[in-house]
Amino acid sequence: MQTDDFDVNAQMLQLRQGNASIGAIAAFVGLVRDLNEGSTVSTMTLEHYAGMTEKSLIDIASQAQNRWPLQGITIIHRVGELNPTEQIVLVLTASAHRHAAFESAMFIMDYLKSQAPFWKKEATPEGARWVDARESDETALARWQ
Amino acid sequence: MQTDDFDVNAQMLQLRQGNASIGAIAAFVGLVRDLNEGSTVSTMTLEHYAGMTEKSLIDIASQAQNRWPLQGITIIHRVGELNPTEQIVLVLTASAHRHAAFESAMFIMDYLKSQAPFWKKEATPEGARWVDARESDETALARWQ
Amino acid sequence: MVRILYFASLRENLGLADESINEPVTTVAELLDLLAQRGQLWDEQLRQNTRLQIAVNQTMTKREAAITTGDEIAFFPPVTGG
Amino acid sequence: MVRILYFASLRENLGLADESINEPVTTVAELLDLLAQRGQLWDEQLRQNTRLQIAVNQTMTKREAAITTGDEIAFFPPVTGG
Repeated sequence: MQTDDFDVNAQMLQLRQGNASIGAIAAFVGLVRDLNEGSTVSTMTLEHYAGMTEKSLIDIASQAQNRWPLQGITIIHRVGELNPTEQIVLVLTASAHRHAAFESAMFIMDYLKSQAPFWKKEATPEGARWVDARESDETALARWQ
Repeated sequence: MQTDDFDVNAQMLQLRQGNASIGAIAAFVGLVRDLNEGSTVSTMTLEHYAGMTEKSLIDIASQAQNRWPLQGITIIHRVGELNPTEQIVLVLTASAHRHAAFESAMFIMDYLKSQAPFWKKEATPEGARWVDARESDETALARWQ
Repeated sequence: MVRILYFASLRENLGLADESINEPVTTVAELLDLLAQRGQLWDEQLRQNTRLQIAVNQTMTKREAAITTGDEIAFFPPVTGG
Repeated sequence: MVRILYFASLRENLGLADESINEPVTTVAELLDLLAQRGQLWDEQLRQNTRLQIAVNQTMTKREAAITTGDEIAFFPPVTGG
């Protein structure tokens, strides 16, 4: 968890650390959009549950480690106020082969979206509103179970 | 196609170019491993078919564009001699939502692996050898058809 | 004594981020009954809220969960990170 | 006249990267028959090679494909990029 932005390349280099048995890194970056459910978004504020959020992310990462042969995982999630086009979340997974890397990154994002305690509040011309959880995120989770 | 290395963060920024309707970027980086099929790999040489390779990548990208609502695609593939831990390939896909981004990146990699004219030659202690195409890459392709 | 945390829209609607209570409660459901006695707002936001998410000591759980003195109980709406 | 390109292990095994031939051929199969006449190495590497990949004018195709003067025909093993 951090308020600062992140550099994807630097995070990848840190994850690899010259480990020559890594053949594949899958990455996901989530970004603030300026339009959500029909309204213009001027800023987004991310709230989290200090303590529990970190534990959830560690738990999600260890579930991914148990399911796929991974050589490393990075999860960075920003909190606080963010503007459209800013980076919100970074997930990196490293493996010998690409399918393990891709699948574990999707798994982590699906779990993070529906299990990690983060809440988004958007400022729109109609006033501020909390982003509602999406049914589709629950559906996405179901396929891993 | 290029012999030079690439910076993932710079490529992402170029793909986004301040486009605030992008909510998700999926990325894949392929790396040279120092061990393949039981042998130590000291260097890898990537050969391509100048002209046709570019056309294949453009064709794969346009197939992905037709299948998913994407706001941008980047494909960079290096050729020439590379050492273990070096980056070989980068695929970036940008979309409003994460599933389109993830799936299109996987699709592009599966097609690239089995359709784009690239060949790898590995230098090992037992001598140089051409990397054999893997059955699993054909299987991976089949699920998109 | 248990500590209670409220997050996001619940925190805003109840006008409270956290509190500690001394009344003896043995399950989350009992705690919700107790809080609902504060009035309609509390009843609607918590006890009657079918989408209410509950964590006890930072682990997601259900209304049936047992609680004991010293526990940290958190109430929040469905999460929307990433 | 057609232009022929050989890549990767084929290029190395045949000791040739590209060539142009003037003999009239109307399909890839006919061209492979013609090249196989050069000897066992050529026959094995090309005509008898069940994994042979073929591109005509930079598009993947099969042995049945028609070819005409000015075409660029490429022969190569299964690809292994990425």
